Amino acid sequence: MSLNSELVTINFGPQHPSMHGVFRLRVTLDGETIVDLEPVFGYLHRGTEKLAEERTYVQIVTLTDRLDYVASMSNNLAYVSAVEKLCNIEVPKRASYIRVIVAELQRIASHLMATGFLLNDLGAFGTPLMYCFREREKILDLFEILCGARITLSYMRPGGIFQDTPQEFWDDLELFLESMPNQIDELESLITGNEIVLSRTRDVGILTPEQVIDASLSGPMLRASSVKWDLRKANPYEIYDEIDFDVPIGATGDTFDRYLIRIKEMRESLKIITQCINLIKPGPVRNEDVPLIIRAPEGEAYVGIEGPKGELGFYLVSDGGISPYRCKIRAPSFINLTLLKEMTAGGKIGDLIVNFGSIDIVLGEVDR
Amino acid sequence: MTKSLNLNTVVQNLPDTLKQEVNTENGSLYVNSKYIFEICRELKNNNKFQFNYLKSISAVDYVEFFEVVYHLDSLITNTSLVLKSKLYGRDGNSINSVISVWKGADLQEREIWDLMGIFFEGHPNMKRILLWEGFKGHPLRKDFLK
Amino acid sequence: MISFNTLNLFLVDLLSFLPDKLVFTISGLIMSVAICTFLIGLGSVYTWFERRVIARFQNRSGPNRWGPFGILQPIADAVKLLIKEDIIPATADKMVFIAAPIIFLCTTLLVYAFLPLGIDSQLGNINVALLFVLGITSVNALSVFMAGWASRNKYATLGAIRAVAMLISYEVPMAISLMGIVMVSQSLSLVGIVNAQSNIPFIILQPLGAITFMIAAIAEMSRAPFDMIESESELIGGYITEYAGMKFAVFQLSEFLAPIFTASLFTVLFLGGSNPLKFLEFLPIPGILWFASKSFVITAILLWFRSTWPRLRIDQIMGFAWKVLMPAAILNTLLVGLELVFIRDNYILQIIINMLIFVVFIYLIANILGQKRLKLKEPVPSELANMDA
Amino acid sequence: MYGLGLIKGLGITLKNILFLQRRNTTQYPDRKASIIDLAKLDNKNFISYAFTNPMKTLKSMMGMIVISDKVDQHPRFRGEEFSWYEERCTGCASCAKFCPLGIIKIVTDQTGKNYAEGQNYDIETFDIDIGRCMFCGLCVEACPYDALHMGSGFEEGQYKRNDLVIDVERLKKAEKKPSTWFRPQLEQKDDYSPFDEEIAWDKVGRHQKPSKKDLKNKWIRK
Repeated sequence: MSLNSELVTINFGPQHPSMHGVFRLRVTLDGETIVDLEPVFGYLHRGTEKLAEERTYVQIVTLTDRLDYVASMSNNLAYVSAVEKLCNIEVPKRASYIRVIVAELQRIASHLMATGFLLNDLGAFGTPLMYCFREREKILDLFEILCGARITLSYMRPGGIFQDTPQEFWDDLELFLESMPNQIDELESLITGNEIVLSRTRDVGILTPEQVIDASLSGPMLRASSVKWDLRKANPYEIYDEIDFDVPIGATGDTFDRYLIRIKEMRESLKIITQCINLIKPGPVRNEDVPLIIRAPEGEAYVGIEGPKGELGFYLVSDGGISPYRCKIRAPSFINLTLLKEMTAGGKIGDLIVNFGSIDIVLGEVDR
Repeated sequence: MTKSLNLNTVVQNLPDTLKQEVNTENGSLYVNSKYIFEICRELKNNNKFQFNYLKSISAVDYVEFFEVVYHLDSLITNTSLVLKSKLYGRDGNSINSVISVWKGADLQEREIWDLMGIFFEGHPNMKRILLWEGFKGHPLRKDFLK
Repeated sequence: MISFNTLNLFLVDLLSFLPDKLVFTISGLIMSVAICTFLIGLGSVYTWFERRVIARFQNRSGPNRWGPFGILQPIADAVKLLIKEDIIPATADKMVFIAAPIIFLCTTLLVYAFLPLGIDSQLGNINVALLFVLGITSVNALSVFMAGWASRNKYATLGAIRAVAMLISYEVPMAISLMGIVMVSQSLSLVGIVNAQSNIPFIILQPLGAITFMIAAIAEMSRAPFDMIESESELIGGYITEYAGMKFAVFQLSEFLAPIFTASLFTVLFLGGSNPLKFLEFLPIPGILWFASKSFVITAILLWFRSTWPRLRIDQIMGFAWKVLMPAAILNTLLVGLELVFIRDNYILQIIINMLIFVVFIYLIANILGQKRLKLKEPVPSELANMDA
Repeated sequence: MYGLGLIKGLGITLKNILFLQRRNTTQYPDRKASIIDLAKLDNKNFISYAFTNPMKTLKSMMGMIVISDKVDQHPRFRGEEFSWYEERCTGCASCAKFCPLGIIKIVTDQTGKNYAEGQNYDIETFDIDIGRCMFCGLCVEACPYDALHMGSGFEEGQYKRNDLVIDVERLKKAEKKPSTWFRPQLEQKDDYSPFDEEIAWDKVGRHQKPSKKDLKNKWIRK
């Protein structure tokens, strides 16, 4: 006997508690099982690339804050690196160190948020999320000391950073580094060993190395599928070649690995920050030769950095004017969505939500 | 450190049928837009290149022509290459899709069609992505709203 | 000591000028209205309590603006929900849509009809009270399904389908796990069960049954980690997605009453109801306070679970019901049956055997389920990438 | 063994509810004070406080006493209340040119009243539309004469959009609480100071700088 059943099409989003912003998935369901899935983009499209064509090079820094708004520092870093490559600007050593420190702090903050929301998607009623946010708040406090803002930082400038760090920053950073490993341990003992988390996430949404490379995924998504590729090592920018750290990789490429990679990367980031603090020396933090209104030479530059979500690239084309002729943003969370269907088709609704959470997208970056 | 591949060696290592379809000028590799798919397939599968990772596809509007720029990476040999292809004319531009070479081209090609108006032939789902169906024009073009 | 029975007798005396049947009807009505009002009040206070406690688990403050420690928050909530626009979806089945929350609330309140809250403190004592309770809790599934189906909303329908599958599955181990205590106490009346526990509460005598019942009961009221039916991160609200205003409030109220009810039922069935703890018998504490404090501990533990654990997936939840809870419940029944035949009066031996079997069972289940899951593979870098080249 | 992770997780949450009195949230703009809070303010034991001030105790029990906590704010905090120094502004409109959103409007008049170096312009209009401002601080960075500073306020809600436009009169009248964003000379007193009088650390931001001990209490668990 066969039951006469129909497929159901449901819109997950744009308003849905676990769509991480205004994202929409058109999902075709057979009962609880997902048959087909189509992401619909564009609810937060602000035309950043077009806006960038009409702003000066320094003004675009404020636009990059609003791309991946949980990791503004990394966006700033990627953008100013591209400008520096385009105009051959040299960065003072101290500025490089500070950039690396803040970028790694930002990576921790972003990974904390990803972990917290993944657990929220798993249905943990906010407790791990609140614990993650408690730690993220400390990083935002540090950023407030540095540049007076917490989210939209605009900290970096082509040729360095806008202003040297105050002494309080180093004191607080020390305290932070003291407390953070314990906090990560606490988070791990709440989540990593939890059998419900394990049974929900292990062997769910498996991606093979061939698949992820073929689909241009990057960041934790790539490394979870046991592809050892990190731009900080593969193509060292700033001062990453002076620093010793590991690149953690996952074994199976399932959702649990993607979570675990983030936790391990947080520990590595702490290691990097500690080394930077030991290596940093006093000196200028901003190249004084760089004017406020930069006239870039004709040409083009692509710079990709290892952002928290993956390879964040800026492709700038200049026609010699005060603003870029074309500014293309390679947004990691946008491209990481390529394999969403492959990850989820055949799973249950719960798996869809968890897989989607493990990609760690930010809509500001997806839709730009 | 990622090395960028010497363009002349790239040209030499291509098979003879494709050699005349590429030329190097101003330090970048220009590809005849009709042969982009064949060349990309060659670059991925040829053991001398092994470009298995498509970093990004972008398009630039130079008013008299469009330029589609492919940033390729080889994770195996840690080398990079920039491919460019010129498309002349304003309307009805099209170029072959490379989605069957790298699946990562999927969303990026759709984005370029949406914002720049370059059609990718062979893409299974070529429709607007960031803007809605029925939007007039392609906003990243230089002549948009002018 | 004031008990319900003395109150009832007082009412009957007061109304003695009326014909007999009328007297009992009126006094019963007054008592039930009092109990219902009390329960609804308790439920709304419980919403405040739950929010406060979970907030503290999460290092937040929780509602604290209205009244001392925010205790007037439920009133503010109720007022807000009352004056909200009452939306009924255009395509909804109106009758069923409106009836669903009423049925839900009624069944939740009806459970208390035969629940002994203290010594001689119950509205009525029938000899099949346990069956009545099990029966009336099953109606929840019906009202949830009514709500989900009548909403004509896909999320609501999905929630309703999940509810039917889950609630009915968990009914079975829940009922079977109670066989043991029925056999020992030789009574289906809740008062009888409480009296049978005057020496040893059943949680010590039948730990396996107690834990099976507890888990099944958590699933029955769909709380974390089994909150599949509402599952905010997946189905937005499940069957209550389309509800607003007072209807939503009624649903919420019944849902917040459910933990109180579960805790009371667990107290009656396994913790000895209003019987004092053995080593604290000398304290002059009335039975109803014992009952309340025991229930309070159980609700607090439920909140603790809720604030710590994530949610299971639907197939895992169903598998857990049939693969783990069913065998546990049947094993418990079998065990109690054998003990009643062979070592009927030797309580100590019974406790020892049951505890041992409980530990062994939990250990076996944990290991059989767990071994392959807990091992993490050693990562091997793929050959497709080489950073150092 | 399977199941231990669940119990470990329960332990973590229990630890957080039992041993940690630190709350993650700050009540804003004020919070309901309990007797313990009030007693702490008076440096008293809360029992003796309850006996000596029964009325206040009763009120606080009913949630009628409100105290407001100060939010830590670093002097670099960039917020509203732009501090504009009229005597130093030459009306060069660098800020207006450099604003990414173009929300600064300057109209100047040649009267020769201005005494700062540069051109002699009198400022007639200086409108900052903070309704659209994103507080990036680029106008401050662009100002060559240190005339414009970010402020430290964040509570400038208005009922009408037009009220959000700060005009020159308001800028003149406003209490000067400059942020040290891009003005490092406000942080380091030894350096050259363009101001007539130096501004102390705690006057720069809105609130006092937290001491290291406060931070330790805040961040490090016992």
